[in-house]
Amino acid sequence: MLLIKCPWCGERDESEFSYAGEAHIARPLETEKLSDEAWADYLFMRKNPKGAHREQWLHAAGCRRYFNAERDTVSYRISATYKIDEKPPRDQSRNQS
Amino acid sequence: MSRYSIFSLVRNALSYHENWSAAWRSPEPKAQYDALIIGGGGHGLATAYYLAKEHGMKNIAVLEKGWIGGGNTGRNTTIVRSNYLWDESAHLYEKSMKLWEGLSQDLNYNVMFSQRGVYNLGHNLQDMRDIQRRVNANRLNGIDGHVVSAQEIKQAIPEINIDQGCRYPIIGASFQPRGGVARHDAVAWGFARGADRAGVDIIQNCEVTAIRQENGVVTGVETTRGAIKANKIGVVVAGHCSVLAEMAGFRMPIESHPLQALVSEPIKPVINTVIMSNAVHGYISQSDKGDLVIGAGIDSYTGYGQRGSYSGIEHTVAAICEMFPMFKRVRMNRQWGGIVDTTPDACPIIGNTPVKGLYFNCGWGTGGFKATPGSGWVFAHNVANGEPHELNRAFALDRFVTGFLIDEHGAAGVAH
Amino acid sequence: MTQRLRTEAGGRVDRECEIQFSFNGKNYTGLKGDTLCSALLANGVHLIGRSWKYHRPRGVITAGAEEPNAIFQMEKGNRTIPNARGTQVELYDSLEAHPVNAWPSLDFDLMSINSWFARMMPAGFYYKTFMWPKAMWMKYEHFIRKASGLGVAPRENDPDRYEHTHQHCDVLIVGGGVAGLSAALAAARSGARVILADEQSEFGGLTLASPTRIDDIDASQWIEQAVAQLAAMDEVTLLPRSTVFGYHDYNFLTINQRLTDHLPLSERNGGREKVWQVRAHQVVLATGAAERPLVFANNDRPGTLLASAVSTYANRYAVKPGKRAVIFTNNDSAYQTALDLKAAQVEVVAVVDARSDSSSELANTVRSAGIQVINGSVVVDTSGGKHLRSVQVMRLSADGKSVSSNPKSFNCDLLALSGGWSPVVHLHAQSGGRPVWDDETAMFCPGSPTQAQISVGGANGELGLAGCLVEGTTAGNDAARACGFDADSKPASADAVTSDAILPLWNVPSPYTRGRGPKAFIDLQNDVSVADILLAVREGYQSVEHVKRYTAMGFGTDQGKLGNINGMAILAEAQGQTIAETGTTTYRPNYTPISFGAIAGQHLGDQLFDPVRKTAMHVWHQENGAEFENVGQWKRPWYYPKNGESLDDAVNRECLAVRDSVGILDASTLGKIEIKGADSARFLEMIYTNNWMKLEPGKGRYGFMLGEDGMVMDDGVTIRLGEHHFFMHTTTGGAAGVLSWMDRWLQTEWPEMEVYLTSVTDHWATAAVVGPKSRDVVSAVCEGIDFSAAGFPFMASRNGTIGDIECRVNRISFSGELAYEVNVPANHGRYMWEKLMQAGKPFNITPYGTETMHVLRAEKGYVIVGQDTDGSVTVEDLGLGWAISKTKADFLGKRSLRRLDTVRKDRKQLVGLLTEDPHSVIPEGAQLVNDPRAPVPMPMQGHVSSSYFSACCGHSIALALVKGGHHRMGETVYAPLANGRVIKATITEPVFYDKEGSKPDV
Amino acid sequence: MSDLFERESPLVEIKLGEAKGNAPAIEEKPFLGYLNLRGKSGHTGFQAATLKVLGVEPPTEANTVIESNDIRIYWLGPDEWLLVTAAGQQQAIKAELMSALDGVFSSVVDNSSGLAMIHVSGANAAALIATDCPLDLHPREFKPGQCAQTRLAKAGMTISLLPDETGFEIIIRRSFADYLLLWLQDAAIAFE
Repeated sequence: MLLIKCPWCGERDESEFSYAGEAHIARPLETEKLSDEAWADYLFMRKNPKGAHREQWLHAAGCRRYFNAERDTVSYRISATYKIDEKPPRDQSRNQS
Repeated sequence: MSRYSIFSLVRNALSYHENWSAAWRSPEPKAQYDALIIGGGGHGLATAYYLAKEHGMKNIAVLEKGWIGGGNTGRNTTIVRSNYLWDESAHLYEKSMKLWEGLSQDLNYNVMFSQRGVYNLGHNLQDMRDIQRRVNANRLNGIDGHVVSAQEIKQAIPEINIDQGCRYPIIGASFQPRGGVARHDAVAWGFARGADRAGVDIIQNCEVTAIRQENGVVTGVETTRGAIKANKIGVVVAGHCSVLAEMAGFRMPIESHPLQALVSEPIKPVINTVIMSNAVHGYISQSDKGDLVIGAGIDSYTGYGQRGSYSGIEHTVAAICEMFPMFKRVRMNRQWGGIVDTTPDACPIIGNTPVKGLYFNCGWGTGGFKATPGSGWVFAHNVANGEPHELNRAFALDRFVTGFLIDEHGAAGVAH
Repeated sequence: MTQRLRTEAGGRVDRECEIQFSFNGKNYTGLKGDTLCSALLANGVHLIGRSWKYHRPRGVITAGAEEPNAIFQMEKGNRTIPNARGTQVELYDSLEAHPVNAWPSLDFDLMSINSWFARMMPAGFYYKTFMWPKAMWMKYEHFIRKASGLGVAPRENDPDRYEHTHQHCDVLIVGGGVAGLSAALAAARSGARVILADEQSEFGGLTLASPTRIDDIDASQWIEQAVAQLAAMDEVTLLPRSTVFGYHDYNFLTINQRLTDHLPLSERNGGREKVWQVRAHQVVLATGAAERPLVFANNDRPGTLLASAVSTYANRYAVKPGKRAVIFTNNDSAYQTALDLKAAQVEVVAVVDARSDSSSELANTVRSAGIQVINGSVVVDTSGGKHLRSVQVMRLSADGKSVSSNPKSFNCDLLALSGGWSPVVHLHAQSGGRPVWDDETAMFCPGSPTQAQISVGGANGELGLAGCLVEGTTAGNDAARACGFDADSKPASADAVTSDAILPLWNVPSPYTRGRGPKAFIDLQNDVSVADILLAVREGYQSVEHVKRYTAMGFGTDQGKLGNINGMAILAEAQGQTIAETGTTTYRPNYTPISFGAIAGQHLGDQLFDPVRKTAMHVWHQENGAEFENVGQWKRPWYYPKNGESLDDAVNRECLAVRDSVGILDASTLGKIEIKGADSARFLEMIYTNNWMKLEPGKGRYGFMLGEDGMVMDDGVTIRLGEHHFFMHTTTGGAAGVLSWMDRWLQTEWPEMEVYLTSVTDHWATAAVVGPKSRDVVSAVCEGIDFSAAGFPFMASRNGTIGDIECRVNRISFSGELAYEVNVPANHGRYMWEKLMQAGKPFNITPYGTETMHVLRAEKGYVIVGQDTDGSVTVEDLGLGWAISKTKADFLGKRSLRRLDTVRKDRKQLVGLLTEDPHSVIPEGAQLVNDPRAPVPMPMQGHVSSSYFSACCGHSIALALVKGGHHRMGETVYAPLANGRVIKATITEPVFYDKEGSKPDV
Repeated sequence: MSDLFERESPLVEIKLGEAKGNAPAIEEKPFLGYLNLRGKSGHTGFQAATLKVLGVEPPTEANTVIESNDIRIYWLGPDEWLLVTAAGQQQAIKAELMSALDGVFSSVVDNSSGLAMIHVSGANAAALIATDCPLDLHPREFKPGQCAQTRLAKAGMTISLLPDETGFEIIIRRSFADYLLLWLQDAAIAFE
């Protein structure tokens, strides 16, 4: 059972959350100009990595906020959670350095 | 190489079973093969078997990163059925069912395929509409099955609770008499032995680390046991297909999730068939050893950890206790998890990829075991001929671009 | 029967308190403090079961969780327990136990004939046979199944309750032996929240009744004091009879606490078991170590026990497990057993030690006690039937690989085995750690932890008492400090004992050709022998997992706790590998089997399996005879049968009442979402397929929501209450999903939009008043609203009052009739409903349920998302292309509508069907074909999604999704049914009633 | 029909009796006013309006509850609060808030019939709730002034300590209230 740190509410049991898929998939702006392939890429294609994965969660039984998490898909360790408008932790450190 | 039979068993008993030969060899990998199958699960081994048997390809190897049959083949609840809704799926799974029906004899290995029937329960009016629709479609597709009432279910399974006052009462079910279960490990071993006898090299502890290609054409792989050349490569790695796709430079419409299962302690026979409920999330049958074999749900998050969340077990066990209240005092012995690769339409992807000579067979989600022989059979055709068989044409990767999805969510759910 | 094998003194049994019990139909007497097994041994009962495959006689071999043999069917009827482990069953008055897997009786088991055919039944024999003739497999299997399994599942419903609790703690300590107690004391003294769980009824573990001293007092006294200290601390929870059965991610552990199984049936009140779901900051695993047996020919006869179990029976339970004992060991610990037996006045014939020399203090004490020690020798075989009679001993060669000299036979009825110790690493491994093989001690010890967890004492390979005290205390201090507490406890002291090294001995050398002699068992429950492992290896099953699966080693109820390490070592030997290379199989929950009922807990039954959501008018519906339908978690009135009416009769009556006069439907379950903010309309433009910018306040509009794949996801009417204020209705089942869907877009994709969403599904109770007389009814009840046709047009919304209560009335119709949906705060729901019923009396207002609602809407061709759609249907497919804006640049799902598949002309499209025979109703779910005589597989054209007899049209009506259906009006299709009947029907427009749509404007 | 009750609590079907043995007391507090408030806490217009009507700004610290002008204000999210008022007060407060917030991006929604309140008090109150609530209710962790949205069994809920710290206040959606009460009553058997 995961223990997930909601960026607002703090650490809570997995059962309060629902998983919402890969993070940082921006919806294309001018969808009508996209090729079928590009649209399929947005719609269906996923990284699905074995290892570090950035993903969205919803604190469904809590504050009802979506947020992002970076989780290892093998160890299930969550190295960071961050708000939707925040950058992923590693990008942040890169900006600082 | 000895054939298996009661006679060979008696003969070998006299010599203390010291003269049995290996079921399959453990050769060193050669530098080059005509075709490589990556993934030594049931589907991969079946592919190799049918490549040799149906397409005359002998110089082929199966590369397995661990031990054969160690992925979902050895971790599922072994349910076999073909009562799928859509024509494309129904024909594919029915092909598989027909192969199952002669598989032990074909392989000369008893895979203990036991056609004790499969019930898919309906708990509300919409469930029953969907069941009617699916059974009618099955019938017209030549697949056995009929709709049964709660009373008929009770007659067949006296232990089941059909009290209409319970939270989600059992209203009726579809029943496929030809459905059943098989001994999962034996399926992998039987195909391995069959493939080996046809000359296929089965190479365990050999992990593929890179897929080599030139100008969009596949040329071979790098492995932990050296580079191997081949112009035809079939990838059948269940949960890990995204990892292999990434090696080959493309992405798949796939997410890998944990799926859990559990067994009880062995008890004397009490359930003689297979009972599946999508609505309350529990699947149950009883193995020949006496364990109640129970399938739980899929976890919502992705995971390669071969384990899921306890809450999923809790929910499934409650569902089983609702259906079989007397099992509350039976005890759960062991639980485990597999990695299932799910697609947006709950249907597999079998066919060509953007890389020429590289073929993928994946996305079976929670339902791959039942398809093992059929999947291997069509994929062997695809690998041998470079293009799909009629039975797997609809399962091409490009359906996610064109939109020709085969939406089996309603029919498959998390069905095993 | 007398307890003829009781010791004269000592033990932790209460000699004053005799307990009557029965086994296998015979009555016996035991003592309070006994387990079922200790009581049976005290009575000289050694044959307690039969093995799974060969039905060989089996006796108790352990005193704990690793017991594979002593498996019982406890009690009868609804309280029966299959496969109870007698070593862990506390004796209670009138206990009734039965053997499993023996027929017709334990003493004379017909299936033991299997033993004669054993040579025909090596590992995996069934894979090689039973294949011919093909059709016979199910027959063969029938007999295989009959022979399978151990105990019998109850056939009656369980009368017991099971409880759950969720707890958090700073330090969870698993195992209450001296290491665990030391850890608990250290952590608890710092003030940390501590949970200490132990599977036994008493804390103390193996030390409990051992003749050792701690802090210069008897060990058992020290244990009592430690437990008393812990019990007195507020933040300490002591859990005896509690097995930690699972160790999951993020230090989430599950504990099964047995509350009543140790009590006589008549005294069992309250919950039977309780599952604790614990989230711990730090975990200390003090699960101890388990002794291994030794593997040699006929090592399975009743009377063969682990040496440590022998000590436990003698010291703790005051039982002599035999009268003449031989001890067979390869390490020092069994020498203590020799002393314990001597103290219990059991004759110790010899200690057979595989090591050529044993000169530790303990070994010398044994010698000085006059016990014969035979070094450099091994037991190679045994004899006896249902009880051990003698053992054969041979000298071990210098290289330890063979035996020489003639066997020496020793008569004995007890053989105590010690093949070394295995730390109980199960939970460590479950937590993600990897056990590491240590050649010197011949143990798999815990590797580096991957969670905040540490193993101590026996579980960490520390077998000495002094070391356990130190490791436990240190771990307790460290764990408490890691949680922010000051902890500085000092360990209790005990004498350090030195011992000689173990001589690892796996497949004990024997005079027999490998694999040929009598069976040498590894897994006693599943009858896996050395020969089976050798065969598996010979046949190419090389991975430890293959061997396990091929031989069924470790698949029993003990999950290989007793035999697996021996099996893996013998496998390694056979393959010429090291044990580290071979490795272990995966350790998985559960540590020991747990009742399904305990895992399910309270989540059972008609009220608690899943929430039952009820509307504010639910009680009224009940009082007025409604039958209910489950719609998601909601209970909705399905129909209201009167005077024994059938569903059809009731629905016909309800439909006609609505069409002719007025009906009333509880529509409270529809999802309701308030949408506020300056960008609300812009937001809806993206969410829905149609236009929202120009909708005027006070008016509503019907909309479709698509997934990004372009398929219909939800539908409903949304009303504009103000410039920046909308009120959305969703389907009943879709409510939660739609809110999350919209929240997601707002939070993740369009955070700049000024839109707030609030779910008010539960706040409003809604009554749909439907039919030509609906205006008369609502206008009599709702005040402050102009109900005239002009003043309150179709799709308008008005606010008014019912007495003092605010109400909102929407003129929406899902039936094609004049209709009003009256909404009030749900606390007033029943009041509103009864007021409407009262006002409707002159018009014979008729309550109707979902079934009539379905018929009414089908008569008008209105779809139900989820019934007429299945996730593969577009708005165009439904023939509702008008609902898709041609002017908007974008909305969710729009781009998908241009894909090759979605623009196909021959997609399945919604049509109506009129049957040739107006009274025959096509069953919902029927498939449609062009030619019912076509051969199978018959090409299908589509299926019937909704179908009813329409009382008001006087004929059956159906909605169907048919390939290219929009262009096939007037064509004939057939529905071939399962019973052979074929129903012929004509494709029509999906509107059957009031095609002009004039009715709502009456 | 003079016998008509104008209003009914969602727990109309449940019998709440005296607590037995060591079981906690379970009481319903019916007919309170519940307003859902949304707005940007840093926004000056929002601050001014809430200060004016409520006497305080809604709490910005997550999972806290404050009381002002006899209104309990629960943090539900970074831009969302629940106001619990005395019975019948909600309409007036809603009107005041809406008028004060005119022109400010915000939302005030009456959810008074959509929620129900249950008090669980007595020595075993925390243990009763812990039967299927994953939140740590130990006094070291869950203190006065805190609130949390979490779940109890399969129902979402908002929980806080009673002002006198003798137990807990649970706010639950109307349609789940019945289920939750039955759960608690069933769980309470263990303490009888």
